[in-house]
Amino acid sequence: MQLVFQLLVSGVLLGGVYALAALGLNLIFGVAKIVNFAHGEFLMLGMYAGFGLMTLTGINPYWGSPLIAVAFFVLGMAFYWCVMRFTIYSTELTQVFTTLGLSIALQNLALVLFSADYRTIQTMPEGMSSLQVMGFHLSTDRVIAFFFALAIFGGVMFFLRRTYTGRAIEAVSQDLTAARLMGINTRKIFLITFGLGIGITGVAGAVLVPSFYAFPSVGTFFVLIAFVVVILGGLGSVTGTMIGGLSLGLIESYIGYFSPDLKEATHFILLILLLAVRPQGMLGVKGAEKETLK
Amino acid sequence: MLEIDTVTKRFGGLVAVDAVSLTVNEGEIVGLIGPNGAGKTTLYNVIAGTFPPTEGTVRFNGRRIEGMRADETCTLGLARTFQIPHVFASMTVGESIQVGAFLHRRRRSAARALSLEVAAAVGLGERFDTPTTALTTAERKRLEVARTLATEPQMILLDEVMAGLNHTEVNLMLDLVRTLRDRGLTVLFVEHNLSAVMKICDRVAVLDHGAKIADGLPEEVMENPEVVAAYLGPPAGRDVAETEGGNA
Amino acid sequence: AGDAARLGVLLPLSGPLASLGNDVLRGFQLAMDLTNEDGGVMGQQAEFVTVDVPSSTEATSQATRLITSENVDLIMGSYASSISFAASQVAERNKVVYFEQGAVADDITSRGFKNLFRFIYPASELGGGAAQFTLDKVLPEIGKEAGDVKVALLYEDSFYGTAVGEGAHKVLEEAGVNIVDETSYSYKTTDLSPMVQRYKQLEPDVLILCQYTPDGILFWRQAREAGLEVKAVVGNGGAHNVGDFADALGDDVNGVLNAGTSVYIDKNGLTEDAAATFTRFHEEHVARFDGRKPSAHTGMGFNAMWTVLQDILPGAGELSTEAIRDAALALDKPVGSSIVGWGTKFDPETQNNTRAFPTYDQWQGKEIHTVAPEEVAISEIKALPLPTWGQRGSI
Amino acid sequence: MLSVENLHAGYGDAEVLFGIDLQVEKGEVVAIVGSNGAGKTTLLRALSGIIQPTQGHVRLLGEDVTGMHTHNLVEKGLVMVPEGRRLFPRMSVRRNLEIAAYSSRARPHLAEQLREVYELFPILQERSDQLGGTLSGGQQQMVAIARGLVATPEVLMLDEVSLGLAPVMISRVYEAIRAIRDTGVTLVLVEQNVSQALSVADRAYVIQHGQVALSGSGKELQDNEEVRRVYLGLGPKEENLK
Amino acid sequence: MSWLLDYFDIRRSDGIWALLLLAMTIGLPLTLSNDYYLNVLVLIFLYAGMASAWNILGGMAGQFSLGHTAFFGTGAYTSTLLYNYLGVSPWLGLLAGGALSMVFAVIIAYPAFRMRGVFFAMATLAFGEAIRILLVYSRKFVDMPYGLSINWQPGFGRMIFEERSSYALLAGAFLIIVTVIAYGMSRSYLGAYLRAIRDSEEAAVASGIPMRRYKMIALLVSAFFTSAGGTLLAQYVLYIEPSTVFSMAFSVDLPLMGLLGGLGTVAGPILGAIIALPLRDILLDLFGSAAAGLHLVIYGVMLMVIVIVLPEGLIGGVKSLARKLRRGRSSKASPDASKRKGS
Ligand SMILES: Nc1ncnc2c1ncn2[C@@H]1O[C@H](COP(=O)(O)OP(=O)(O)OP(=O)(O)O)[C@@H](O)[C@H]1O
Ligand SMILES: Nc1ncnc2c1ncn2[C@@H]1O[C@H](COP(=O)(O)OP(=O)(O)OP(=O)(O)O)[C@@H](O)[C@H]1O
Ligand SMILES: CC(C)C[C@H](N)C(=O)O
Ligand SMILES: [Mg+2]
Ligand SMILES: [Mg+2]
Repeated sequence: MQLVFQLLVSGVLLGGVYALAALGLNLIFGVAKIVNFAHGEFLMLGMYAGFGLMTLTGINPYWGSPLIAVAFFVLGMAFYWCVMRFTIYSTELTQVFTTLGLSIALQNLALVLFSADYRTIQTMPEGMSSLQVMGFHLSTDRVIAFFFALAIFGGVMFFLRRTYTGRAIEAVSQDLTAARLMGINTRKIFLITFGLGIGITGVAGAVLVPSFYAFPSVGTFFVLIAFVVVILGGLGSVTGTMIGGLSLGLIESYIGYFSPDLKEATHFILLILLLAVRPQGMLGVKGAEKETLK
Repeated sequence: MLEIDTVTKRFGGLVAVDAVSLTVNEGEIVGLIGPNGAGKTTLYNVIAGTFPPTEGTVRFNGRRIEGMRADETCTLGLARTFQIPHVFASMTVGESIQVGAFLHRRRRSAARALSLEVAAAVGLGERFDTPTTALTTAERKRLEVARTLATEPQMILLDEVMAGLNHTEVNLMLDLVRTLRDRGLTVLFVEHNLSAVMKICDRVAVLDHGAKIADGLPEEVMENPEVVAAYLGPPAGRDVAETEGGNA
Repeated sequence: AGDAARLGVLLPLSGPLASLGNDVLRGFQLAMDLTNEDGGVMGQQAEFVTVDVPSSTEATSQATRLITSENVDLIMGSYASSISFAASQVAERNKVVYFEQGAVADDITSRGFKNLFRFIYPASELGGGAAQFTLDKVLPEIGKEAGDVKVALLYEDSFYGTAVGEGAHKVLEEAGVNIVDETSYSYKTTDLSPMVQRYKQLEPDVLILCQYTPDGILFWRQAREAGLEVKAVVGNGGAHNVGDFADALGDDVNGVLNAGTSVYIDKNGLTEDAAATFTRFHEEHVARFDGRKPSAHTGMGFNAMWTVLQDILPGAGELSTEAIRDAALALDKPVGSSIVGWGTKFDPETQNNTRAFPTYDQWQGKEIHTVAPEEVAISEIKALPLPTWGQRGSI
Repeated sequence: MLSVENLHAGYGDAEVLFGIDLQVEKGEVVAIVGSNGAGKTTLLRALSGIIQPTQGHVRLLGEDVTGMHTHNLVEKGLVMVPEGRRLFPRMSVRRNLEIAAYSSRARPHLAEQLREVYELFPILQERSDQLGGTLSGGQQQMVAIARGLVATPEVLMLDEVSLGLAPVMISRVYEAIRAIRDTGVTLVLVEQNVSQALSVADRAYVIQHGQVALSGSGKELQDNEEVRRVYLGLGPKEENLK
Repeated sequence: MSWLLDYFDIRRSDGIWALLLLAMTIGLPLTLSNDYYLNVLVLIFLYAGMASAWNILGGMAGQFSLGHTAFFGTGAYTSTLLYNYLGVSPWLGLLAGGALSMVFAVIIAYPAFRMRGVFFAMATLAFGEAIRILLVYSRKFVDMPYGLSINWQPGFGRMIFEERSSYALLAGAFLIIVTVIAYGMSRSYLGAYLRAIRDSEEAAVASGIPMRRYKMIALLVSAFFTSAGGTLLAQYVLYIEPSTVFSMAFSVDLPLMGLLGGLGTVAGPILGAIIALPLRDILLDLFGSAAAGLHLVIYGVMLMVIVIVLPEGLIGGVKSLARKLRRGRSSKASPDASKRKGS
């Protein structure tokens, strides 16, 4: 019984981490309809940012997260302005390969700049790496990351639901021209969305690095998971992303206990099965999967 | 030819079509009118197989077709146009029409011949090689009709094909529909352009809130007080409205 | 041959395998630089034509390119078994000698290839060695015997892990050891905590692991977080003798055992020549690569390249497949003649180096110390059974 | 209020408008009519900044707004209700309306505007939670117009508002247009439904092949036989009276 | 004969292309003697053939599969296992692999055809990944090495050749077959149907097209030839393993080639392969020794730039350039936002 709960708890923690790692992808996916194949690389850059901050200044990524958020917000805007702006009117395949090109470039740029070494940091003093609560062992860093996830999800939800800018983001996601006619500065919205999406991804990377490691291709470890989370949860649904992340975390936890070599297959098969019965994902809006993009 | 028997369609709690029965005989032109949101398009969707009815049956040439897929009904000879035109964005007008023509004519020459003929009939002859994306709304509607006609149906369901056309164009379209009927085509016709409906329909059915409230000769139906209240509105407004097509 | 001896170098320098690939390249580079400074090989300066082969997908094409476009007469690769398999295939067909420095999968050399030589021991010897080491050296320390010890095997599921795992499995089974669990997983995994939980249930005494660096780090950290207590843990080279692994774990790296290769051995166990090279290797490495200390993989890369440049090519006298092959087969250097403690003698049948053997290390004071075999050991096995987490700083 | 001078615009390589000139005074209702493909929609798109003019000038309240972004124009009170409705299909009716008050000029008036709009089209209040994409064609049209009003325009440009509306709705929409005019909003109507449009218009322009072919008061144009026949595709007047 | 031709819309200018294709697939293998160029040629032919096969589904029918590695790997594994363990000739193995791939295609079609666009892409991607993992997992139960080597024993029946030029001819034949089929499809009603489905599923169905059937046809043809390419490549490389023949990188390469050349066109994927394959080699050659990964930085950036500048691929780019030149004037009009996807 203890075991069942322990797996539950670590699955939930992991799920929160996955959800956080996927949220930025879903924001950009949902609004600009762009599948960002470079998502993993932004996560990777976030990890390096967290690592660099800690090793250069001694500030741990948790305290440094506002700084990283701002830096990556700007990076996200630059990503839109310098690259994706030119593909907004293109076919999805063009977008896929634009982001894929960026992914290749960033991954290898990191290799050139930071070398292929595995970088790790320890945010907790020796002996504090794990918390023991009621006989459960919890990774301190994962617990912190989980609370970051909750806070960021709450913030994003509030922003999207309750602010005019948030609603404008949704409007743009549904009909660009109509949004313009409503007086929405669509360029600004795209900038904000990319800033937000990448900003969150940067913070996600930074709070992940204490419990993982940074190296140039670490993004590829996470990007498929992020895709699965987003689609499982539903396109453009923030709550869905959280639920998608948690389900994946729990699957990993339980399947991983019995057969770790099958857990990735389980993700993918689950994804296909879910899409077969509920193509829009768990919380996606019906019909979204049919959105013919062009 | 087409027998709709107590068809009901619900969307969640909303009854979009409420126990509607309607028969269209071979060679007839039947108008289906009703206020916005009455359920006309929904009924079309049920007939043409976009989705199955919640209850009721639809027969075409004696054969049950409810729940059939749209392409199956089309192959049986029952074709429909969309109220909001769906064009094939990467094709020219001619190619789009050929897509319809291929249904029964797989050979290039035959399909092309038919599509030229149909294009000319709907007045898109000169636009044959134009990309569909360059068409105006009205032209898109005509393309909708052309593509449908090219499948050589026995019966077509037209959804507001006159909307957005001016007087002259409406008349051309009416001529077209008449010609088609003369060639043996049966037509079900959803339209808000009353003058057009009055001019061409052999019979008119009226839907309101999903239910059929009248069915009969055009003149009779127009006098029906229920119809007047639900659809035509006060005479003052109607006057203006009727001038839409120019000459009622 | 022109004014330079051109050698093809085929390594994963980008992509997920890049870290150790670059380690090996540093070893190659250093061996070449030192040789060139000493006057080169066969009177010429040596020169690399390096191709980056992130995975075996690119291996065939790039090997073909090295041979048919760059016209190299010799290829040095590749460290990862998958890459080696594909690339050596091409070399064999094109009759170019391929020296494999660090890929361990047994079958690489069981294909009867005439132009493929391997410096390192095969996986069965690595995994088997780790198992044997466990039986011989670890069990006495933890007060267990083959009959009553519980061992769990965990390995990543590509060529490397599975081959090593099989090797270990075989030896353990023969010794009648109770293997309580044997599991493989993808090294791209982002979570191994369920495995840790499973071990908490099964309570194995010894873990034998074969992992790459990221998953190795992840596993041991998660073991710490969950408070998994085992009496001993033995790695197999991909993670457990790598500096990044130690950095990631701090004091808790101490006590971890590893089967593999090491450049932190006792140079007194080496021949005089080798001992001199050993010192030079360490000094020059630190000097040329920004104070970085060499890793085991750099050492193996260095050793292979050094042997080729210092012994095989001079022996061949020319850069032709036949000559290189003959020289390689003729080479006979005793154990202790290289910086990693090995000798060189290629088996005429398999063309494996018969004088390579795993050495066994333990992390002590956050440094890796060779603890066996005795000839090259610089330290003794300490602190087994492992003290509890947080108490390992003093090992 | 709005003045257009020698406006050229088109799509990619294809030029559609060849030098349009027109004037709209404050409080006027101006109709723009013309046959299919004449360029009416293109003109509205160019005026609202959806496409960029290639030549010419647009002035709004004396200020040169040529080439200005749509959102800035909306901010200045130039609002267009597009052809084909373009609702946000996966937003509720209420959300669709609320988002129309995005501009800072409209936001303070949202509650009041919503009330008016619901009064005008009661069905929208009934359906305020239905998703835009599932409304019937006519219902969608109502939402589209309502959105235009919620934006509190100075100049409201309507592209084929009566398209697909039942007669009873058309009369209601035109009543609404009159009501809107009476509140002082300047209106530009693009219509196929010529007689309807001309009957409310103070003045009208006839567009043909991307140019202004004729202009005059609504009544003048409606009464001119030749105009009716050649430019407007209307039948002779008598027939209409029947 | 002429009635048969009437099913196809054959244009005179196509003859020139046909000649070019023949010259390339037969002429080059027979004239090139440099092994390196021959190797590139073999790969170009094989990839061009598979990219064309992908293009039937992805380009013509608009179903952007990112899971074609499932078929590629199935082809490679089936023929190799049959050959290594049962001695079955790879020629038969090719057919067996093709058949098995078609079975997989039917399985994935059930869920995937319910989706469009990105979702379809993701579902197929997931399928490709899942197959690889299951294959690796299956080694728990069957005794099979992680990678499979084929012994180099030349022989026609074994589909292993002494000369690289023989491989080039074989690969060229493969390319010709796929191209002829793609051409035949695109110029007959089938092509029109696939394009119709791509443009608007609703309108296609309303035109009497049984959409699933035609998507399925495109998928089956596409799967079969991708699988055949897998067999051919395995026989050429003589070594396969799960992570190479079932890799996302492969799934991504095929559409990339289609896109670079021109999506949905017959010549596009061929042009794409001709550009993409050598490009990487050239960059590696130029920058490979400067710093690890540098050539890939450049490759990535070039990819972005090419794709953005030529969204319609090389063919589309040339066409629009020609159009501009004919017009003799450039236009400054901005793209029409109303044409944006999703609207
Ligand atoms: N998918 C759906 N989900 C929910 N409600 C729907 C859906 N489709 C239609 N409706 C509702 O069903 C009713 C009938 O719609 P329908 O489109 O059939 O009307 P219509 O008679 O064609 O009207 P119009 O003349 O305006 O086109 C409307 O109230 C509409 O909002
Ligand atoms: N997106 C577009 N791309 C290319 N050409 C276009 C586009 N939209 C419209 N056109 C062309 O521009 C011309 C003018 O079209 P526009 O839509 O402005 O006409 P309109 O007067 O509004 O007609 P309607 O009454 O049919 O709505 C037409 O010839 C049309 O073919
Ligand atoms: C990192 C190394 C331990 C890899 C191993 N030598 C292999 O064969 O793949
Ligand atoms: Mg309708
Ligand atoms: Mg228009």
